[in-house]
Amino acid sequence: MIEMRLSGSGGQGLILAGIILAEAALLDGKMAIQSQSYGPEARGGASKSEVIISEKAIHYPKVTKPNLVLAMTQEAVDKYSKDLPADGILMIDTTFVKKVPDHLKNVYHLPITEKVTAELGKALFANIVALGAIVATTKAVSVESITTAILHRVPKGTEDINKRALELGIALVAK
Amino acid sequence: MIEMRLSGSGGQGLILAGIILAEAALLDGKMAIQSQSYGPEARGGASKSEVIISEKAIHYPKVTKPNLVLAMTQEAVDKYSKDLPADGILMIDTTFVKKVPDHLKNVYHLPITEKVTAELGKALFANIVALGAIVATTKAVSVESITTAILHRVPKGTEDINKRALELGIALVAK
Amino acid sequence: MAIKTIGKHCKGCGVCVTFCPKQVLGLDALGKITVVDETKCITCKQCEMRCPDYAIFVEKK
Amino acid sequence: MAIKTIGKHCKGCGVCVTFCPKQVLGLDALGKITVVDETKCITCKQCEMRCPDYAIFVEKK
Amino acid sequence: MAKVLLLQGNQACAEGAIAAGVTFFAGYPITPSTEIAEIMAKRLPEVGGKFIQMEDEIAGIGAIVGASLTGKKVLTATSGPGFSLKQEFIGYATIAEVPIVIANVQRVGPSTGQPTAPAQGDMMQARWGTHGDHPVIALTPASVPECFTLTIKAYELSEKYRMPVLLMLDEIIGHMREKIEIPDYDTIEKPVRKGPRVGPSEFKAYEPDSDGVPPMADFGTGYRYHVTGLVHDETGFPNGSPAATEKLLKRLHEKVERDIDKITMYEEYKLDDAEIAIVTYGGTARSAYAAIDMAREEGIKVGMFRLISVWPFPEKEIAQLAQKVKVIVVPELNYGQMVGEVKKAVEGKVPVKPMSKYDSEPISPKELLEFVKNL
Amino acid sequence: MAKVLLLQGNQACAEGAIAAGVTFFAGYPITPSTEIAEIMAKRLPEVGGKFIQMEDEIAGIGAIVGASLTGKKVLTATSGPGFSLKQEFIGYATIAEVPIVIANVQRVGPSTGQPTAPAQGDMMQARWGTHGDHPVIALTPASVPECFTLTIKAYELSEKYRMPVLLMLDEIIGHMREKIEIPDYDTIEKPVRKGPRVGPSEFKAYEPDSDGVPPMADFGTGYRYHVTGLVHDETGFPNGSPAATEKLLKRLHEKVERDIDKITMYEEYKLDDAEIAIVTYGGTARSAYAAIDMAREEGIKVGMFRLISVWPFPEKEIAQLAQKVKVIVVPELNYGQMVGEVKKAVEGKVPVKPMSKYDSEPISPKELLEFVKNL
Amino acid sequence: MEKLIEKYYRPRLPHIWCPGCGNGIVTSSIIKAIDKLGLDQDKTVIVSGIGCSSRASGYLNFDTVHSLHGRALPVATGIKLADPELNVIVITGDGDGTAIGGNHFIHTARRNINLTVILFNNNIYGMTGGQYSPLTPTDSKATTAPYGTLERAFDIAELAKAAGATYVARGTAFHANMLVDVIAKGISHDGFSLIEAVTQCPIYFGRQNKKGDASAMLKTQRDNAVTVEAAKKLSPEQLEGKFKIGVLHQSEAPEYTKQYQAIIDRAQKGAK
Amino acid sequence: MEKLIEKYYRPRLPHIWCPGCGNGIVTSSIIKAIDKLGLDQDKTVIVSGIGCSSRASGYLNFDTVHSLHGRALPVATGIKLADPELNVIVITGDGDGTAIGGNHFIHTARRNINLTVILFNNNIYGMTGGQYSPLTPTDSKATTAPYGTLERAFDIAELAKAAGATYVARGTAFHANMLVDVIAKGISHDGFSLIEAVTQCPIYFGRQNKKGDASAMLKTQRDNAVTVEAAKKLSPEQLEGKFKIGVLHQSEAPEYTKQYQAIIDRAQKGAK
Ligand SMILES: Cc1ncc(C[n+]2csc(CCOP(=O)(O)OP(=O)(O)O)c2C)c(N)n1
Ligand SMILES: Cc1ncc(C[n+]2csc(CCOP(=O)(O)OP(=O)(O)O)c2C)c(N)n1
Ligand code: SF4
Ligand code: SF4
Ligand code: SF4
Ligand code: SF4
Ligand code: SF4
Ligand code: SF4
Ligand SMILES: [Mg+2]
Ligand SMILES: [Mg+2]
Repeated sequence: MIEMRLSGSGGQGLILAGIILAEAALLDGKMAIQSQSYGPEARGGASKSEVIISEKAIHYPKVTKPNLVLAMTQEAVDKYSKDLPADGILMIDTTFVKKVPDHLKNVYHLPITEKVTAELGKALFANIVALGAIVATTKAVSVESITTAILHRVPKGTEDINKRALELGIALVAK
Repeated sequence: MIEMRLSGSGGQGLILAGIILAEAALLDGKMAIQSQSYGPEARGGASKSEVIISEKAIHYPKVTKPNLVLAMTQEAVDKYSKDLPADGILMIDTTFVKKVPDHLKNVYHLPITEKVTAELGKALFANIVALGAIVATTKAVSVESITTAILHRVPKGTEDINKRALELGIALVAK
Repeated sequence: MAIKTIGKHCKGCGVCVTFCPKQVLGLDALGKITVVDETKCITCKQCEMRCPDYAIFVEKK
Repeated sequence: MAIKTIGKHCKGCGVCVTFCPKQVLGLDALGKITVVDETKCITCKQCEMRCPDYAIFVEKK
Repeated sequence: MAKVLLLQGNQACAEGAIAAGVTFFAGYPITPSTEIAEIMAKRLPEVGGKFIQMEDEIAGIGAIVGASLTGKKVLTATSGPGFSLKQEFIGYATIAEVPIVIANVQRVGPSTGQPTAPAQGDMMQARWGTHGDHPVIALTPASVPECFTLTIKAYELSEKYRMPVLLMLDEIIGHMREKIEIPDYDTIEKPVRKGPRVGPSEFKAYEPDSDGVPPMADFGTGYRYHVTGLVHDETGFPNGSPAATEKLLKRLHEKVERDIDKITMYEEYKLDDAEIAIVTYGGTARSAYAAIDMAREEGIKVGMFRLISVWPFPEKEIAQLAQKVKVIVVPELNYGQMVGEVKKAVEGKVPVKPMSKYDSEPISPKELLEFVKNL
Repeated sequence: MAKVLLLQGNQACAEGAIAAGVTFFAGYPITPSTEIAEIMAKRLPEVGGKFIQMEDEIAGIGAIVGASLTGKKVLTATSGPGFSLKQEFIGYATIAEVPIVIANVQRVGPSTGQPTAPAQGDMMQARWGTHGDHPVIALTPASVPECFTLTIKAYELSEKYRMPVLLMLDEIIGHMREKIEIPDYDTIEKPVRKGPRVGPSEFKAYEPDSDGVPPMADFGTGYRYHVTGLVHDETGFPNGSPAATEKLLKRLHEKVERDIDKITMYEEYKLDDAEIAIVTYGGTARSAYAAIDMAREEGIKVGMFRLISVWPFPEKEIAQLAQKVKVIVVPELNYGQMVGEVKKAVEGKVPVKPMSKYDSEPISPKELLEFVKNL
Repeated sequence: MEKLIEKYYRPRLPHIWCPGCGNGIVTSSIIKAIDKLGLDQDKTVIVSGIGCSSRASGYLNFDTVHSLHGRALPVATGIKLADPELNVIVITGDGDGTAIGGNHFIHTARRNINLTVILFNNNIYGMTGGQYSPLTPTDSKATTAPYGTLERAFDIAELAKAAGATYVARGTAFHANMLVDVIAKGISHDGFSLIEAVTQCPIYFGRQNKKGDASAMLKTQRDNAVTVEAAKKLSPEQLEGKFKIGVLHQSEAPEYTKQYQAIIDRAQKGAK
Repeated sequence: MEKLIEKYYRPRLPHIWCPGCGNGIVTSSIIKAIDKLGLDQDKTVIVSGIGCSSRASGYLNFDTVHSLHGRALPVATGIKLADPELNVIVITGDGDGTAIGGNHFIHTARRNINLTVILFNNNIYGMTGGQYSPLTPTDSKATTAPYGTLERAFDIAELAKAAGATYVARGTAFHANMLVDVIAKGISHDGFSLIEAVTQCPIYFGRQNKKGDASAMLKTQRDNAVTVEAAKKLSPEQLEGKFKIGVLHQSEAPEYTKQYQAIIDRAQKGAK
């Protein structure tokens, strides 16, 4: 069982990213649950999308011991990485996150938004870049399935650019 | 304890008559409870006003063993005199009631509405006439108190005619 | 011509009496509709149209 | 004259940038308000009036 | 000077409100509660107060919530269908802690049912009618004089705990007329709202005193605070954190639970040596007095525990009652509502027998007597 | 052909409705239920059905009552505040015997509370929210697939008993996405309404069969009958006599009570040898499965009785459960609601421990495990 | 008329209305309009709210719904949208339709769904015993206005028009034949139609405001009503205290259920 | 402006509204109007319903009520009638004020009670994520109208007028100064005032209907609004697709709380 939390601010597409991740897991023949939380105040505020992937039935739908936290804003790091164990993975977008908790060992500093804006001209695909990085790091789902899942969910005509975003993400951690 | 039921149709002023009777009892220093029942369908349909007068506290506010039933319409006789014991008093307005139950011994056949229309020109005071008859028959309250109670409740300017109606009622049974 | 009244329906409001142009109608002692003089009726059906209780009907013969 | 911006309030909507008649304003890499060339400002206060987030104020000196 | 009058329960409720210092009524007519509105329409201007008939029941309760914020004591009155419509606002007044009093004169059945006949079918709705968790205070008068005194009591509780208080009348009590001795209103102590003890700058609108109840400032007096139906913290501003959420909801309940002994009101009638206890309330209690007197004459040892405050439910007292008697009978004009609470409190110690009547007629003393005899 | 999908509970509920043959939805948006309306808006026209967003929640339920009379299967969806507003009409549909289904996706707190966080605070309101006496059927799914199947079940019950059926979701279940295998809708048996077996001239609209349920004619098919919220007799016309009143209200309750065994649905999880029973439902059951698995690993004999149909409450089954176990724990996301019913059923036989959480967070398996360990 | 009663009324007469109440006349006007148009009795539905007037549905031999106070329109909307083949007629009172039901009134008008609403305007809450309604004239007495009403009454025809109604008419119990006519036109109109039927409540509105008996109140209707045509020739002064009867407003707009069918057609073609 | 913020806003900024949302602009216009009129801050109450716009009350430093969805007006009515000395301003949204709150809207207007209502019209339900409202233009996309809306929007100004409002105005977030002006006039008006403030929801209404970003939507307001004065000189064709801003209607009628005081005076004299 792998528990992941994708966090950031309202507009960054992380709920969609969580859904895609969970769908990819289903394509891999696994079980998956996705859930999210946001306040009425979450317009622009911190929000999170959680995904649990397992070979067996998943009972409790919320992440209790995250294996990975993706944080796309500073507020998200502060709010949602607290329960990450010392050996858990923290993945941050260095574009927005400047400070990370000291005790963590596995911190991936990734210039996600910066990079995607530079390479693809739009910050819009940052969530897909993040997915690439997550999949490459955790192998939670296969690259094939995540690709299929992404293509299934994104608007027609944006397939190519989304694929490039995914590759960009994979490349980010490969480095 | 004396239990009385004043019944007739919606517009005949029997609720007011019941209230006046109960107020007269209070003036006599007794306890009294008045209650009524009418359906949403009682516009013109049967309605009843019940009065219980007692020296002691009255617990149950509804008439269970009536000592007297006044019935100002045929429907009222049919509907509300059923539980009158054989020795109870049934007082009917012969203007509207044509048939009375056989088993009753004390039936007062009073031409209430006919009389009041003839003498006072208006059917409106039939309820006060009935009060006169009830008081004269049962002595449930004093004539003094009923007079005070009536004058307290009726519109200014109608005191005299109401007093005449009361006397008319008393006279009806005196005969 | 026939004026039909339904005593069971009549509530004695007097509307028909008021609006009958020919004083054909009246109320009895119990306040119910009664035909006072059918011969004067001109079958204008005012009474039928205005009776709120469907208690009077007039037929032209 | 002074343009005061409050980064904490700014949500980077770009409204002030659009409606500034003198191209004084811009957004930085993080999408926050930034003053590009204060000297061009004519203190018309369009930015202040239109900012939905109370993140920019202009004072005439 | 005290006056002896023959009043309806509804009238006594309206007069009780005036005596308690109510100066604002907003509502919408509905049988069998309408007399309360009608009397307030007449009486309030006489005492300098205001009456307004609103466009519906929701607006009626909304308006009294607003008026209460200005420091006025307020009333609305309704019956089942209107009570259902008011539920959302009852929750609002509970979480925003706005003192209001609502009289519900119960009628028969769900929906339109039977508007002019008696029932006690909204007792559980009084407790659970609005969504979410919330404490409830509800009182059930059993006589015309009690309509008067309990209405005053309702304001005492509502102001003290800053919450809605429900007056659950039934048509029997609301529409019957009996003798009532009404004291001079000047001699009646008017319930007082606890105001702020600090100035506006230190004032936190929802910071409770040790009794769990925050002092309440009147609108227009410079305290400038915020009232919301969202979960909020002591400042009164929205705060949805788990800590703030728990704190608020817990406090709302505990301010009542803490004082449950003070709030609980009941009457014991010939219970001392009773082997059979009748637990009942409102109009049905009238049948019980009579039935008990009749039973006693036949030597049957029966007494009554009359609920005056039905909510919060006097669990402890009923549990104690179960220690003393052999059987408990719960006559009600419904399909069985408060009997469930009695059962819960009794925990199987003695049999609890519902006596439900829901045919639009009151339970007669004789019926109740028969029931008791056939136990 | 069956499809494997990742769906939200709300989506599965909407799809379940389509699968059951729903062709009419009317409602008003409210978090956290809005997805149901949004999906119906998209899907209904595709299957020839109609979606309408009404001016408020009252109009929403009013419109589905109307549509149901024409023979359509209908749905509305809401959350707490809207559920409160719909109560009057729930009573109407109950007494007028109009089959409708209402999904209530619960949020936190009374009033506006906390719209986006989970709670189970409307469980008692589901039972007692409308005025007057009335029976209730309410179901609580604990997974996305169950949202689908229980929605179909809701139509089966609603059509069979001619009454409203409530789907009580919570935000956990409504908003989580999990795997669901959706069968081809053609393979799903669509609940059927029992129509008249006699011609219009002999038809009495509210004359029940032996199951207590009158056959129901669709409007527009020549039966020309009357539907009212007033107390009525078999003809459907108002009749407020005591006999008719009792007959109607009794029948409404008995048609459900008679079939309580058929209606009752529950799941037993590792209960066989259990000494501790967790009684719970909906999203909280998910924590219980996990906590039980953890406890079992530590050798603690705990199991779950999961309520699927919460109303009518399975009193008999819970009483039996009390014979088998030593203690019952009732975790809920509220201040303690269903635990009262459990207590009532258990009658003091074993201790019943509430585990109430109402801070806007779900109960974690670890919390529940700790609670069980500390019993 | 006797035949109409047999055909269109249920054998439940006499009705519950008080002596002289105008509801009986307005109800028979509806029946006459239905008969005149030859509507299929099996395909006609009558929906009412709660009030004296709303009791009319129980007497009429169609599929009928006596719904909740103020809620006739949502129920009618559900019926009509679910089965557009049905003729749906709504009976409501001034309280039912414009107090508690006011929101449904304006929204149903806005949607222009093909319902015909007959609003029995007796200027009072009859059923509950004489409280003021949003159509009670200023300065009237009512049980909840012992000092006289302060509020201005709605001009319900203007309100309906502003809300989007595409057919608005007014008639009176006195002008019963004309009432039949404007109701029939409303039923024929393809869209939301409102017919305000001015009627008398001698028991509560009449008594409290010293308007005389039913006959007197009918005469008042006669004397104060001016047809739309006649009104055109009168000066504002001459119209003072009068009200207009006839068709007050009629316009064209797409009808809701037809539009919805178009959406279904599109959706089923897979178009978006 | 900075000083106004300090004086009239609570220290709770930044607010929750999305980037580019017009609510911040409309809210500051209200504050500017209040400041301009010099209202006593301690005697001014702001009441709102539920919605994005209704969150404004929480930011403003007065006695404030964030009531229930659709119910701001009854609460405000209670406050004003109970204490007529208070200035009562209502903040509501198009959904809050005209969907669920529509009945209170027309009745409060009818009573002509001295409240000032600012209706934030963003043509959508913002708070719940983009469903259509009674003010969404026909043929728009919304999450509950994937095939486009069928319904005609209310002309809320016309509706208010027909219901009895004695002051009706419209402004936009773009024309912020004018908005201040019409709000100030509304507050000064002794009776029920409605100010419709056209504003942008770029996130839900804008995105779904391809209206561009906040700046683009503000430009649309600029381009489609015509002042009442200018409109007089334009032909119907020229006005096609435009909407009027400025004071649309003003009339005189007795104010409710003043009338009520007269009743109290009479009652206390024992008159009847
Ligand atoms: C929710 C609700 N509120 C109030 C009532 C009480 N009630 C029944 S009818 C009515 C008013 C009726 O007035 P109107 O609609 O004008 O009809 P009328 O009786 O005058 O024909 C009221 C207030 C109710 N039945 N339901
Ligand atoms: C009784 C009730 N129904 C529904 C809701 C959900 N709800 C909250 S805000 C809102 C609509 C808001 O739209 P609008 O008034 O236009 O305000 P905006 O967010 O667009 O400013 C709805 C439907 C609620 N809180 N309460
Ligand atoms: S038909 Fe005309 S004339 Fe004849 S009774 Fe009737 S109203 Fe009079
Ligand atoms: S109008 Fe009808 S009800 Fe009235 S008196 Fe004439 S017949 Fe009787
Ligand atoms: S004041 Fe005018 S010129 Fe200066 S920055 Fe603002 S908008 Fe530009
Ligand atoms: S208008 Fe305000 S919020 Fe928008 S970019 Fe400019 S300063 Fe930032
Ligand atoms: S109360 Fe008025 S409206 Fe109702 S039936 Fe009687 S006269 Fe008609
Ligand atoms: S959703 Fe729309 S109205 Fe709400 S804050 Fe965002 S932009 Fe503004
Ligand atoms: Mg009326
Ligand atoms: Mg909006």
